Amino acid sequence: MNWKMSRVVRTVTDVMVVPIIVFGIYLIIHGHLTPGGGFQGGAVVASSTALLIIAYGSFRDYKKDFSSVESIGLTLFIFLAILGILLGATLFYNFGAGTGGLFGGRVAEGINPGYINTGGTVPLMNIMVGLEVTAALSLILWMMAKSSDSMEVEA
Amino acid sequence: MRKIFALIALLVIFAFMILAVVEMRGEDGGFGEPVNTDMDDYFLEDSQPHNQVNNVVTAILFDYRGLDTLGEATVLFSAVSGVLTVLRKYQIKKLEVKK
Amino acid sequence: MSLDLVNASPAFILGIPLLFAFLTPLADRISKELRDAVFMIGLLLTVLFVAVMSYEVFTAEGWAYVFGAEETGEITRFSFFRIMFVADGFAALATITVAITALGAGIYSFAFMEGQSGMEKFYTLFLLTLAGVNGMILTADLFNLFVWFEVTSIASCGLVAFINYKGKSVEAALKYMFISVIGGLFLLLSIGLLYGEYGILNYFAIAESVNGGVVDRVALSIILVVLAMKASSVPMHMWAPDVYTESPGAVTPFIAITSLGSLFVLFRILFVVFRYSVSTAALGGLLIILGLLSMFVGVSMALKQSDVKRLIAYLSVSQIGYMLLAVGVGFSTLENGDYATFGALALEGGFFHMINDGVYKALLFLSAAAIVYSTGTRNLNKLGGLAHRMPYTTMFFLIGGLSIAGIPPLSGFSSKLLIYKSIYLYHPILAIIALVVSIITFALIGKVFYNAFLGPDLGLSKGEVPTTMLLAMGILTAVVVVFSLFPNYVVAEIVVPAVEALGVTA
Amino acid sequence: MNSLFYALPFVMVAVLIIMGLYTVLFKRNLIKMIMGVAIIQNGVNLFLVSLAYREGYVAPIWTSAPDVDMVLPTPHALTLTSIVIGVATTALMLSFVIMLKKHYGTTDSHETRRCKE
Repeated sequence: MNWKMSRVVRTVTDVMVVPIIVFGIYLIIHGHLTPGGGFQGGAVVASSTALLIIAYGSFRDYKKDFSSVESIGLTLFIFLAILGILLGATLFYNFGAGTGGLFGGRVAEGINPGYINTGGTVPLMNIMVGLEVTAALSLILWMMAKSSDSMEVEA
Repeated sequence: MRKIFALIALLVIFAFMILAVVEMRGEDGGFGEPVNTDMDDYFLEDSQPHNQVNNVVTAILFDYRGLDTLGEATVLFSAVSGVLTVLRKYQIKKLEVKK
Repeated sequence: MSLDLVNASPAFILGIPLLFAFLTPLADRISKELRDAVFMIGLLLTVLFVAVMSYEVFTAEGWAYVFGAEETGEITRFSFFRIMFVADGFAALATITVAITALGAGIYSFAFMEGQSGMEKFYTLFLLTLAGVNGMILTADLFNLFVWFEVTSIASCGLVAFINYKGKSVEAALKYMFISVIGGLFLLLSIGLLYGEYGILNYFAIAESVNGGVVDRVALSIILVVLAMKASSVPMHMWAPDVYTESPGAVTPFIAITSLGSLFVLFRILFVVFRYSVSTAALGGLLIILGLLSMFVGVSMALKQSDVKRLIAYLSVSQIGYMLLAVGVGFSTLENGDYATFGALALEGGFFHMINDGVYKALLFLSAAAIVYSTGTRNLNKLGGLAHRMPYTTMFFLIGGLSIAGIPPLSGFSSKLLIYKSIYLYHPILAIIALVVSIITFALIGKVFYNAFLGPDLGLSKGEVPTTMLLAMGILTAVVVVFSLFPNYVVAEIVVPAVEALGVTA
Repeated sequence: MNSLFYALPFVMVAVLIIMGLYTVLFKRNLIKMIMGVAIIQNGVNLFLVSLAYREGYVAPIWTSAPDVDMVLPTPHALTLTSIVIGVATTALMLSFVIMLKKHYGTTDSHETRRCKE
């Protein structure tokens, strides 16, 4: 994997990567208000990795870092779920809704314009899943692009 | 011969699926007219007062059916582990010698 | 609201392996010892929670665990809208089977897989498979079943393909993957049919409204075919020998346990969801036919194999047939008075055979893997005289082999005797076929034992396998011996609660 | 019994699934077989989404919603889950094929049946 696309492609990639990531993060943290969420936003962020791989070909091996981010995201996700048990309810109990803490605001019932500081554990879990999906899809793309030349088959 | 057999099997499966989807939801339902909507109506009403979430689909994903989402993230995680396993560099010590 | 670990144990049986699977790659970045420790702690904690849940079920009574509910232990109309786990006798039986096998295979893999690269992924996939099977068994929600079904499929495919320097392993994994994925998609289709019809996904809620119309029948037949395929029942068994043969020796019992897990799920769905809406006699007859085919084809295909693992793989297909046969007989008598006379007995035999089969099949696969580890070949024609250098492995194989053949003092005999007694009352021919299959199994085990272990020392073996592998096989042998010595106690304490949990006559 | 025309989306689902199955059963190239699996996946996802539909109702999101009558939310959540699972399985199968191509030098399904030898 030693190709390198032309200067035009690389410049456009440099310019486009930032808005793509920002849009992905927007999708992730507004998941409880608008269409979107951890999975969709994560996929959008991971598409920036795809763009980078295509434009630049080879760069440093981030495999272990992606893998760690993925594990950390999932660990925090399941930890948030288990916190429900430790607080005396059940797994996946939404203990943060309407308590006034982080994301603990109350929504106006019925049709409303949306208020970001609501949802309890739901936005937190969205963020964790977003981390996991970003890392996972990036890792899959990375491995498939990398594997084209990095392995020798022994007879 | 095998192909003809497979084609017949495909046609039978197709017929059964058509039969099932046409029969679905009985006399007073069909496409666009769900009959039993207790669960979904409960979600639509409950997601705002109980979870303080505007997006009902997200409320289902992360609260009512949170375990499904954990499983879904786990599927992705295991697929990545599988991809890393299969496409990893070889090492030499052989487990089982070929016959 | 109070912290209640016993009540939450079904959630932990699923959650602990998941959490430790996620932690394993992180631990690997620190040190190899920490990674092994994390894996072992995860495995032992899972076994601990299985023990806690089973103890509570056997001494008190079962309960349903509702995810995301504010109060534990309170079941309302809204509980059925959420995902629910059931902890009853049947779930306890199934999770005990899985836990024993997982413990054996996990300890075994330390020495067996030593020196391989990418071991953190191996441990991760191992724990994920364990979590997936536990989730499949415990859940009472159709879509959740699909999710854990996919987790199990993907993780076990990754395990099969772990030896990625051999093309055959990858080929077997791809085959398994196609079967599992297409099966999973059809499972999802049938779940969609049931959801569209009844607007709910919980087993118990669907069971109340299911009416046996065309949609239900199509959904039922799809679920039956898919889960029987995953359980390697005969018309859909073509993936099993390849996958069992080509997977790494330490995880072969674990792949076999995912099959057994699908069988558990199939029985739970049949007994809980569909038994009030379909003719149990007809459906039971179908199970009996599947069982007979599996028994007969499995054992006759095993006759011509010269590969140890492939032979045991076909034997395991034929053992699946015994369970289908016994449970089919039990299921078909649910509606009439025969349930009291022999239907419950057949169910007891079938369920007892399931837990027995999980354990002794694991023992057989592990000792076959020990042969491969020590000699480097699986070919029975080349093997010989291993008893001279591998006395412990010989003993373990003999105990496992005699148990699978149903020779009197061992555990396989106790469960097969229950099956013979009950199906003889249903139809004598069935009992005779089962007996014949059992005799052929005994002959095959004799052939393997004679070819591989007896005879002059050919100098093939490098000596006895490492201690941890012996320890793993020793644990499984101890379980087989305990089941053999106290069959009455095991049936009364473990199997009867499972039968009572499912076979309630209305 | 509803009329076949009225249940047209469901019929399309059946057609898609049969097309996918046909591809899996009759094509020899492994990549094409995986494409067949992807077609079945899309068919099933379409089925789940079409279960949610209620005529004239809006998407189940309260933020600035045009109406209070909403379609069923559960199938949307199920479809989302199922799409991600589909991505994961497809990725894993493709990596198996990459590996198989390295070992056997072919993606023809008739020449990659060597387990029984």
